[in-house]
Formats: sequence, C-alpha cells, structure tokens
Amino acid sequence: MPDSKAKLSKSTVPDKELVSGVMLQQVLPFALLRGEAIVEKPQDLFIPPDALEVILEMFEGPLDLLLYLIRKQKFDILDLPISPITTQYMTYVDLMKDIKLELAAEYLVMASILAEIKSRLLLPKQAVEEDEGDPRAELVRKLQEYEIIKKAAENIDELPRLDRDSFVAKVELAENFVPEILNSQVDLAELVSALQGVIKRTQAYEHHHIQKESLSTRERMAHILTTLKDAGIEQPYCDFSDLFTVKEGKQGVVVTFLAILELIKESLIECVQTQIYGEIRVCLPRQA
Amino acid sequence: MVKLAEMITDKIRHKDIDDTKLQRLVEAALFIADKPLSVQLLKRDFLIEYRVSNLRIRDIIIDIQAQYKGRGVELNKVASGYRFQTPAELSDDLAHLYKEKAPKYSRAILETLALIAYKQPITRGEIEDIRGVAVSSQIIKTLTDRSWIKTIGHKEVPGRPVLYASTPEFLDYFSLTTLDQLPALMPIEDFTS
Amino acid sequence: MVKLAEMITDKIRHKDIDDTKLQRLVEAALFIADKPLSVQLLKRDFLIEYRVSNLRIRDIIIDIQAQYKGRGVELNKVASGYRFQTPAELSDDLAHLYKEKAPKYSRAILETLALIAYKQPITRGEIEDIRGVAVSSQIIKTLTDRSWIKTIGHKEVPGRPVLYASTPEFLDYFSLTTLDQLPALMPIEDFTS
Repeated sequence: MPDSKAKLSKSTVPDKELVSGVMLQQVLPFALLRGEAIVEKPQDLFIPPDALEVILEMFEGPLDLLLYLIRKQKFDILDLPISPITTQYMTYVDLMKDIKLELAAEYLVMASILAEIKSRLLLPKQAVEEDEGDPRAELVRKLQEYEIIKKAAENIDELPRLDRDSFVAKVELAENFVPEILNSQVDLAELVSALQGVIKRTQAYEHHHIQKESLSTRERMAHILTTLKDAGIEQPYCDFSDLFTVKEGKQGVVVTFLAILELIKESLIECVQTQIYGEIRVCLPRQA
Repeated sequence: MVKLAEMITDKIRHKDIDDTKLQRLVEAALFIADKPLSVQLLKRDFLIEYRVSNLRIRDIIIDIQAQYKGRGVELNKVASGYRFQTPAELSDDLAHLYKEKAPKYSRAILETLALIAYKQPITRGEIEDIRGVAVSSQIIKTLTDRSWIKTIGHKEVPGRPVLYASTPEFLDYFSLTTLDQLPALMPIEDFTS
Repeated sequence: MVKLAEMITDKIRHKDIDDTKLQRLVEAALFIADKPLSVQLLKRDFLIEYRVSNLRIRDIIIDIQAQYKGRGVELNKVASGYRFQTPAELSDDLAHLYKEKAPKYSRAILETLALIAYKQPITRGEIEDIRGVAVSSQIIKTLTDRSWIKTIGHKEVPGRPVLYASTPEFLDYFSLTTLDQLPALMPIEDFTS
C-alpha cells in the first residue's frame, strides 16, 4: 500500500495553510501524504491508519509532541496558549488510542498537567495567590530544556562519525611477522619438586649427598671452570692464588679448595707447577 | 610492584634509535593498531626497546601529520590518541560503498547520549525527567556496549542512583579530542515569529 | 543482461577525475578495504562514478608504491590484488605488540634444569643416568635459549662430554644471589628410609 509511505515533511508545508493567529488553528497540516496535506481533523479527513501510525510513532514523548504542536503553529513558547494546545494534544492522544498505539503513561500525565494549568488559568486573577507565578512556567522550562537537548541530539547525529563519514585505515602485518613468545613462568617450588621426583624415582640412593652444604662447592666448581674457559686461548690458565678471594674468609677459602680438589679428582682441571716453589697454575686439561 | 616494573623497563629500554627508523616504527604502529595510540601507548607497546623521549615521539607525529596532508588518509588526533583515517573531503566518494552498513541510531539513543555528554555526570532519573519519557534499559545497554558511556559512581540521594558519563571512545567515534568540541548547545530561542 | 549492465555503468561512469584526486581515492580505498583490491575491484567499488582506465589506475598504484618505499607501511601486490602491509624489516620491532604465551615447561625440562642447578657441573649422560631416560636436544636448546644453562667445558672422560652449569640469569630469574639460596632438598632421612 503506497499510503504507508507517508512522510513527515514539515518544511514543505505551504505557508498559506498556516494560520498565524493564536487561537484559530483549525486547519493544521502536519504532514504530506502523496502530496496532500494531512490535517489534524481525523473526523473530516480520511487518514490511512498506517500513515498516522508512522507519524505518531515519530514522537519521542509528550514533550516532543507538545514542542511539535507549538513550533508548527509558531506559538510563542513564553506565552503559551494553553487552551488550544491542550485541545490539540488531546486530539493526538485520542488518535493514538484509536489506532491502539501503545500509549505510554507519560502522555496521560502530560494531559493532566495541561488540564491543571488550564484550570488554574481560568480562575479569576484575584484568586491566584500572590507568590504563585505563572502556572505555565514549569512546563515552559521543561519544554525549553527538552528542545535544547533535542537539537543537541540532532547535532550529534550530524557530526562526522566513523564508518559513515570517515574510515579508519587498517594495514596487514608482513608475512614474516611472528608474535613475541612470552616465556613460560617457572616457580622455584616446581624446580624443587621436579628434582625430588627424580630422586624418588631413582632406584639406587647414590646421590644422597645432594644437599645444601655441597652446593657451595658445586657452585664454586662451576665458577672455576667458567673462569678458566673465559681465560681464553691466549692464556688458558689461571694462577692458583687468583681463585681465592680473601674477602670470603676462611670458609670461602675452604670451599674453593674443596672445589679445586673435586675438579682435579673428576679430571676437569689440571694443576701445573713449572718450577719449585713457583706459582701453581690451574688450567683446563689439554685436549687428548 | 611499580618499582619492579620500572626497573625491568629501564633494563629493556636501552637501544638508541635514529629519526628515520623511529618514524617508520611509529607510522607502522599507528597503522596496525586497532585503536588510537597515545604517545604513552606508543612508547609502552611499540618502542619498549628504545630510549626515546615523549617529546621526540610527539615531534615525529607532527612530521608524519605534515607528510600525510592531502593524501588518501590523514593522521588525526582524537580523544584517546592518534589514528590514521580518511579525510572528510573523501567521505562522499567512499561512503556510498558503506552507507548501508553504517549503523543508524534512534532519536531515543541520540537524545540520551546527548544528555549524558552535555550534562554528565547524570542519573537515569534526571535523563527521564528532561526527556519526559522512561529511558529503556536497552538504550543504556546499547550505549554501554559501544563503550560510549560508563558509570562513574552513585549520586548521594535516596536510592543512590548510578551516575553516567561519556567515555574517550565516544569522542573517538565522532573524531573529537575533548568534550569542548561538541557543538555548542542552542541558546534558548525566542519562539515569537 | 551484460549489455544492460554495461549501459548502466557507462551512464554512471561519467565524471572526470584528476590524478591527485585519483591517487587520494585509490590510496584511501586500499587503506580502508578489508581485503586486497585488484584494479577491477578498485574500479567497481570505489571509482564507479569516474571515467578512468585500468592503465591509469595501474600507473597510480605504481606511483603510490614508490612513494611508500622506506616508510612504515608499503603497498604490496599479493595474489588477489594490492594491499598495504608493514615492511618485513619491521616485524621484529612490532612483535612486542602481539604476545603469545609459550606452553608450560614439561616435567622433563624442569627435571633437567633442576639437576643442572643442583648437580653442576654435570654432563648430559649423567642427567640421563639419574633420570633414567634420554635428554632430548630440544630440552637443552630450550634451556640454553632461555639463558638458564651454559656449557662450561668438557669432562675428561672418553668422548669428552660437555659440562653444563647454571647461569647468573638463572639466579636472577629466581631472585637468588647464589646457588646456596636454592631451597634445601627434603631432609635426607625422608628419602633414605
């Protein structure tokens, strides 16, 4: 049905159809349907229900509907003519009900607010208490506040945005790209439990001497070997005395000495003395 | 903990880098990152091995920006950093291809977003008050899922309602750097014609 | 059908485009497309409104390729078309951004490491004797790559097997100053019984 394609087309409403007076808006075109103005007198004019639904659903709420009515008729918002606005508002609310539009409670609350303002305005001026201002003031404030936000939302919608007005550049990585591999974490406890696992598995207990005390000797053995290796080809030896650090005290000397003895025993180093009472030199064994 | 992290960084950040190489790396990083990169992020994630000052990175970025002037993409500063994007002048030519795919947002979403952006921090009740209608949970969810809004605490009134604020991602999406750059709110108009 | 499509295309393809604009558009298209673009695709999806020959597009692409030489990204030809990529030379530097976790070390690796730490200097054969299984070269390589073990010489026995010891890096990793600080193994009586 082409009727359902009705569009709200505020800007194209011909000016002559707008009555600029305040109280006489009987013919209010608020939309064009296939080129014809739709006016808000449903009893006089057939409005296809589909089209009406589209139009009514466009309102974001009672404030939006009120703003629309005010703007369309160029009412002065600061001097709001409550009576015609209330009438028109109620017409729309009735329409919404008629076409079974899910009518939010907010619309009915607004209707009662309008009715209340209207009744207060109808009271003789003297009856209004001194300190009570214009009963429309609060409504006007809300309408203005809402209109500012309505406009702000429209502005935001028009801002250049990604994927509509601007697009982010994206570039592939080279074929040879390999992500960094994070090393696995190891806990000291895991290391200990691994070793204890080995020990438990071992049938013979010949490695019982693995204990804390021997470690310093073992470490010193590794240290001496490293020193000798680092001594290089030019001078593949080290003076015996250089292996000892006086700072370490007696215990350090003992550990170093034990380490040297153990290394000699395991044929990992050799000690040479080129002359009697000469310096003892420690070196790696000559290659066979 | 911070101490340790600093020590590690100091240990890693040791290599020198010349301007040509630095520029290549920064350029490549900006192109492959899936989000805008700040100077800090560039330094932390891409230049970890190099000894390079924030000032030098900033200078390089300014150089790159100049070099891309008038090209098919330009280097823009948005709220959370720098990113390469197509210039506004090309949007008409490029947009037709993506028009159907571009997400559209309802007035309800845009009005809620506008209220949060302009009046933050704001509660849901305050939004409902100004809009005159209830704010559905779906709207809040959509805005949160897009990372455009976040909760930043509770208002100390009965019920302690959640307070919403906008995020840098919101500004990024609209290619803005700060909230100041949002269009000015319309001054209250006199409606008399 | 083909005839009709051609006619439509001819009708749409009517605008002239200068080289500067063409280059900007092609460049932008290549940067925002989510797949490589062939000359045909460029023409169909991004230049539909313009009267432009394949040859001209190809020339523009060659120009762009030249302009990006030595920069942070380069324009490469792959099977299905052209796409911007980071240069191969930058891969190492960019690797930091994408991190993958290595799998946890196997029991074999941990046992080998523990034996080297507690029994150094030690040969591979000795480790195998104690563990009762062969020590794969991969295990030695993993621990060497990690800089946790090193060779410190040869044992003067037949075959002169290499001797392994732990490194200062090993101590650093476990926050130890000396090997003495390695935890004592379970008390002797626990495993003599």
